[in-house]
Amino acid sequence: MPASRFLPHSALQSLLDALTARGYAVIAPQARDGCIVYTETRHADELPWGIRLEQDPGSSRTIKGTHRQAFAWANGPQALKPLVFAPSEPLWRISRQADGYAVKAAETPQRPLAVIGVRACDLAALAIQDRHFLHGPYPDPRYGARREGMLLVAVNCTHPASTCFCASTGDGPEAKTDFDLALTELDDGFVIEAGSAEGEQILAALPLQDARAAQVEAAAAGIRHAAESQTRAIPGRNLRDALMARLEHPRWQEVAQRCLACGNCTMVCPTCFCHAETEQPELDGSGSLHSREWDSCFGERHGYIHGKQLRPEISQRYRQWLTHKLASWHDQFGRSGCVGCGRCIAWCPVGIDITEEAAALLK
Amino acid sequence: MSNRTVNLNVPVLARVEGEGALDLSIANGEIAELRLRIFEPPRLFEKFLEGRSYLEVPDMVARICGICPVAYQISAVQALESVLGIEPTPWIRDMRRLFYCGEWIESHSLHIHLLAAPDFLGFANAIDMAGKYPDIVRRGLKIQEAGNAIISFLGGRSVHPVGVRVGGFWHAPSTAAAAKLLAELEALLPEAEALALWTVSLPLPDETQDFECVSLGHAGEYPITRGSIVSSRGLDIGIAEFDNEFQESHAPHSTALHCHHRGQDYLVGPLARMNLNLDQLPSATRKLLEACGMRFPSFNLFHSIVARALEIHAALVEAIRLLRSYAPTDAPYLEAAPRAGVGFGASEAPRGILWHRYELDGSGSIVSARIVPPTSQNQARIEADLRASLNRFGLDQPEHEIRQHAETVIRNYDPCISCATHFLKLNIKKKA
Amino acid sequence: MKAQRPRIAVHKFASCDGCQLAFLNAGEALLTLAQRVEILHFAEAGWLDPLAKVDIAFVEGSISAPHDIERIRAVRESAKFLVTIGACATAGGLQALRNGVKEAAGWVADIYASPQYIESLPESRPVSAHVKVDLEIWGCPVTIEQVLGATASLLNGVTPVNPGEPVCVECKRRGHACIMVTQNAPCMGPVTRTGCGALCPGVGRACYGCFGPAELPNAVSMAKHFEQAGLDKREVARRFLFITSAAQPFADVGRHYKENE
Amino acid sequence: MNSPHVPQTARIVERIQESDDIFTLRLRFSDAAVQDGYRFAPGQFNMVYLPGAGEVPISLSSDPEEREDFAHTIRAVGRVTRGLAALKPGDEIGMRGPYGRGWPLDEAEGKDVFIITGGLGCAPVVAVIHYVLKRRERFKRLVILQGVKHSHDLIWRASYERWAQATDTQVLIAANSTEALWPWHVGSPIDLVSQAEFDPANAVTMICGPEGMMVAAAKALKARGLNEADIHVSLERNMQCALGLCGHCQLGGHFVCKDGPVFSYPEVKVLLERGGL
Ligand SMILES: Cc1cc2nc3c(=O)[nH]c(=O)nc-3n(C[C@H](O)[C@H](O)[C@H](O)COP(=O)(O)OP(=O)(O)OC[C@H]3O[C@@H](n4cnc5c(N)ncnc54)[C@H](O)[C@@H]3O)c2cc1C
Ligand code: SF4
Ligand code: SF4
Ligand code: SF4
Repeated sequence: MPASRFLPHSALQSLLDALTARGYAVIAPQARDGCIVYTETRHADELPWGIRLEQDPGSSRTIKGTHRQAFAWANGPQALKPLVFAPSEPLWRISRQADGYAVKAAETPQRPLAVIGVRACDLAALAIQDRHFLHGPYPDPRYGARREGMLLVAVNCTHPASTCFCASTGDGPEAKTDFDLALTELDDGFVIEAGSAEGEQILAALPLQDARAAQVEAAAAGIRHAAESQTRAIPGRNLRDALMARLEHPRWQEVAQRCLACGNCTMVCPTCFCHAETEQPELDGSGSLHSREWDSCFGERHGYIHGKQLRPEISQRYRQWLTHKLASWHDQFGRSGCVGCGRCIAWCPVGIDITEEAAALLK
Repeated sequence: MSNRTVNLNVPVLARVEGEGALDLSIANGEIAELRLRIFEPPRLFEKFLEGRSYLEVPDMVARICGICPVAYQISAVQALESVLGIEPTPWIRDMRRLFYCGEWIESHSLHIHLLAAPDFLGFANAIDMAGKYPDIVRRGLKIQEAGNAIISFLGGRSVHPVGVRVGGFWHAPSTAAAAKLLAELEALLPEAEALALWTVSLPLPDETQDFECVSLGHAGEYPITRGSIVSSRGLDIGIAEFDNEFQESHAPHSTALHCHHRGQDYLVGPLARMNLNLDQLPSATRKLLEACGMRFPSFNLFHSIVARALEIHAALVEAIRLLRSYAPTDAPYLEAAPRAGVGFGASEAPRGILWHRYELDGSGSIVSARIVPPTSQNQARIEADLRASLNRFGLDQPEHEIRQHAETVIRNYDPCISCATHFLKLNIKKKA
Repeated sequence: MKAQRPRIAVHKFASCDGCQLAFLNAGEALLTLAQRVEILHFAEAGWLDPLAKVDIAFVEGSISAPHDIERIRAVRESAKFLVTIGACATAGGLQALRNGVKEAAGWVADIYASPQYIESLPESRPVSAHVKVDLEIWGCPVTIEQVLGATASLLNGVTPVNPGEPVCVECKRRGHACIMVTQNAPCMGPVTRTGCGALCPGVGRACYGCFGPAELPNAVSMAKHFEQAGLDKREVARRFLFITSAAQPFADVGRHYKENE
Repeated sequence: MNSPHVPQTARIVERIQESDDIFTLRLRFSDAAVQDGYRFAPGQFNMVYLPGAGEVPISLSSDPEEREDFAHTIRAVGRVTRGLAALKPGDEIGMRGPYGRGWPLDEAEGKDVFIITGGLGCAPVVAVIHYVLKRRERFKRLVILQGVKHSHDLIWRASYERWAQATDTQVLIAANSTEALWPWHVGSPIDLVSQAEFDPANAVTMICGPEGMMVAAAKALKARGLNEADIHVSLERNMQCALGLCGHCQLGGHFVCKDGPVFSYPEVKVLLERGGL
């Protein structure tokens, strides 16, 4: 095991520069519009220094903290998902020819991204999405193109929100695999380690110090504390049989009274993969553009077949969401679809809490 | 001169915004009856405003007119800010002017190309005109789109924009968006020059009349978002004094109210503005005016189309100036606690002065609202103009030509009937 | 050749003219459209033949005056496919705020000097209250993309799609910060139909529902949430009784709150 | 090259009107190499693409051994299918596929084949009837049970009458309501399961129809002593991509597009019996 190293806050820019020098567009968190967004970033001082996030069911507030850390918050509404699985994108264009049609696949932009600030829950979600989009019978070329060049700089979570429960799903707060670099933030910098050969090469280009034992211990303690301070938990790692035995539970009706069927939970969920396809004909009749966009099991297209809506009630749509995420996901991916990031709790406008609903259903 | 009797009825006026009709009867070589009849059902807006929060007003009044929603929003927020004691920052003032320039450009270009020009060139509509003058129509549509782009820059969309609020704008657009828009507008400036020169070349009827021009006037700027009320006959009053000088009445044949200045018809709109504020035009537009070889003030109403084209140019120059110095702000709007009071707002809609008055209670609810749009101010003038021009045109002309001429006269004012037919709360004594 | 082009008409009833602008603001696409179709009636743009038989009739505006009823029936008879454009034609529009208001009957008579000349029905109603509608395009105003997209589909011989998903979905696709969650703003996005491109959250303000109810709106829960967020009953009622106050799910909840303030 | 992600163009070589709203399109890929390499099994489907309208999943209805072309039998019900109905021979459309798991025809060899369909002319099973009749020697008895709501919904009536004459073939037809002179059963098709002549110990059943009917049929078959594993059903869900990616066709843990559309009954029994999933 290589000795741990330390990157002072003052040298964080060197990481951005090293990534840029290797041809990456750097994506990092910034505080904007009252939340944390992952966006193209050139300067380390654009990061959310001194910002904290207070998240509760249906509520998220950025507040100025007293500290000077850049990652003293848990997560924003989106992280990796939109970067690999585009919210909307063209698939092909078909154009009318003298005698029929010609189809041309849309190009996928292939700009390698380096993402700084990836959380353990997001890495776990990415692994699921990789499996879904890349390891089935028909690997998705667009996802693949974006994913292939992506470099991941994880930052272990030391400031979970009240909505977080990754400890109970086993996906965080520490990033264990699938990263190129992993950082743990202290008051004056980061304990940093590499998780891949490319990560090692980048480390070599940074002005690092050897981490002192106290720093290494403080980093570990920060992560430990993050796990211990989580107040929410999903009641069990595998709820498949328990939930499938409760498809007629009165709780579905009860939650449907509150649920707006707005789909926000699915949009922010880092593992949800549903999408719909759309067709836009040209007005001049010359052809048509075929695209896809994020869709949700709360929407009308999901359960529609001709002349029939298979899930006309909000209770049925909520049940689809919850049973897919926590039950049938096990059949598809050998694990739960929930990585404990808590996004669906914070970004549900009416604060419906998946951990609470699951617990109520198990009663 | 024949003594024939003509009963001309144009049940739906084409190429005007909203639904109006013209009734004209000629007996013994004289106009016996002439009515510009506005029959759009009243939409009762002022009544709906009562009891709503002042914050809801901009979204509601925008719906009075899809062609000039910006004008409604700006007149309204001004009036409400005056009650609340909000004094807009320079950023907010500049952005309002920019926003409004977009509407002038859009509305004027729409009127010139899609509504008015086909008259002068003998086409039934702009699509037919595009058959012979494709580049002219394309240029017009492009300029119109640029106006819409300016509105969308601040408002999200060009019809019923969502970006305006009492106190300023909901958000400050990004520098990147400003730079993109600026580049588009700069590329369009030569086109706007060419457009103005083209309008001068149109075969416009020669029809000079005597009337009063009324517009806003503001020291140091061509009047768009603010000013006092001035006229070609020496009027100069604050907007709160509107009622002392102007009177609205209900002509039975119309769902719009007519507005008179001390019993006389008067003109608002681009020609009135141009006549009264020539020295406030940007210097580039003044140069263009010289190149056009036109002389303002002009009392030939058909010169309105030239005035519109010059105003497009002026608005474009202004928009470019404002965008060149654009920087986002952290405070795109100001807030104030609601308080009771009465406030007035007036701005220059593309068609002329749009005057608002609101009374608020202490909780910020609207107690009463009154809106005087340009079309009701111009309506008496249109009827007077029609009488004069038709007499001059010759009442013995073939009926279809009289009709065509009458419609040309009306369209030239760019009357907006949607604006004209909302509910106006007035204390009118009913005739027994 | 020319005779084979599909024929269209654009009719106007009580409205602000803003939805017709989806055609007039379309720029180059307007010229493209004019090549693909034959326009027979579109008063604002210069075509006058209201009774002409057409393949597609677009209708803007609500039915709010007695003569409107005859006119909309004639439009229906003359058209193979009738499309309403905008909140007025689809849901009665903002002017439907007078519906069900007792005093409204007196408003006209009180104010106009000669009310006998003002023709107005007591309620402003959607086109579908009077005749069969083949496609309803929501929005106040509708967008160019919606109207020309639907037109392109129809010219292609295909019924246009009419998405009913909530604004939230599009808001998230665009990566906007949810202002309900970050600012406690009373946003109508969860129960409002998409189509605008999530404009309001995009400029940091609450959606005010101008595209009408979504496919499966839980307006009751939304209203309760607004109350919890600090709105009083009158304010809650006004959220629902605004641009599409006559659309059923909004009307029901809005009236309930108005009556129970 | 035939990519699963992008449609290939295919030309309509023949259009047959089967009934008022059902038609068959015979198609050939415009690219000869694609047509040459194209293989499918009965029960599989294509994403049929009408440019300007969109794609819909449609089963292949032709015999897999006819290599010159392939066919889809389509009912015009909505946006895309009505648009497809308006096409003429010579027109081009787009095509992606084939996708999914087809009927277990190998497994059925040497056994009785019992086909149950509900609703209007279930194209994928009709293809199986043709398949079996053409290779009669490979199979034992053939029982065809068709249920329709109303007698006038029965399409291919002449075919049923013809099949009923074939050796070792039994045709059972039921309609819930009928016109006069209806020679077959009035009532539910499930009633007829008891009349079917087959050997429950050596039979394969293939069912296609509304989910409620399939559940009821499976129950009746079990009552006849048929092993659940010998019952196969074809399911329908909304499909956007057909690649197992878009998520719309999920039924429990299954992606109907790639794990199905044909399932053995035990795989989906619990989910189907529950409904609303
Ligand atoms: C595996 C499979 C095989 C099928 N085989 C056949 C066949 O051989 N012949 C036949 O006539 N029909 C078949 N169908 C049904 C056929 O796909 C639908 O009738 C068709 O999608 C309706 O599309 P539409 O646009 O005409 O209808 P609309 O009702 O206008 O539907 C609009 C859109 O919804 C979706 N949609 C609607 N119904 C369905 C559906 N049942 N399945 C999936 N998506 C749907 C599609 O995206 C469609 O474009 C099959 C369906 C599946 C899933
Ligand atoms: S079905 Fe629902 S829960 Fe499952 S991936 Fe799709 S959107 Fe997410
Ligand atoms: S659970 Fe919450 S976020 Fe999800 S659809 Fe329901 S209200 Fe929307
Ligand atoms: S009010 Fe709602 S629907 Fe209307 S523009 Fe705003 S976000 Fe869109």
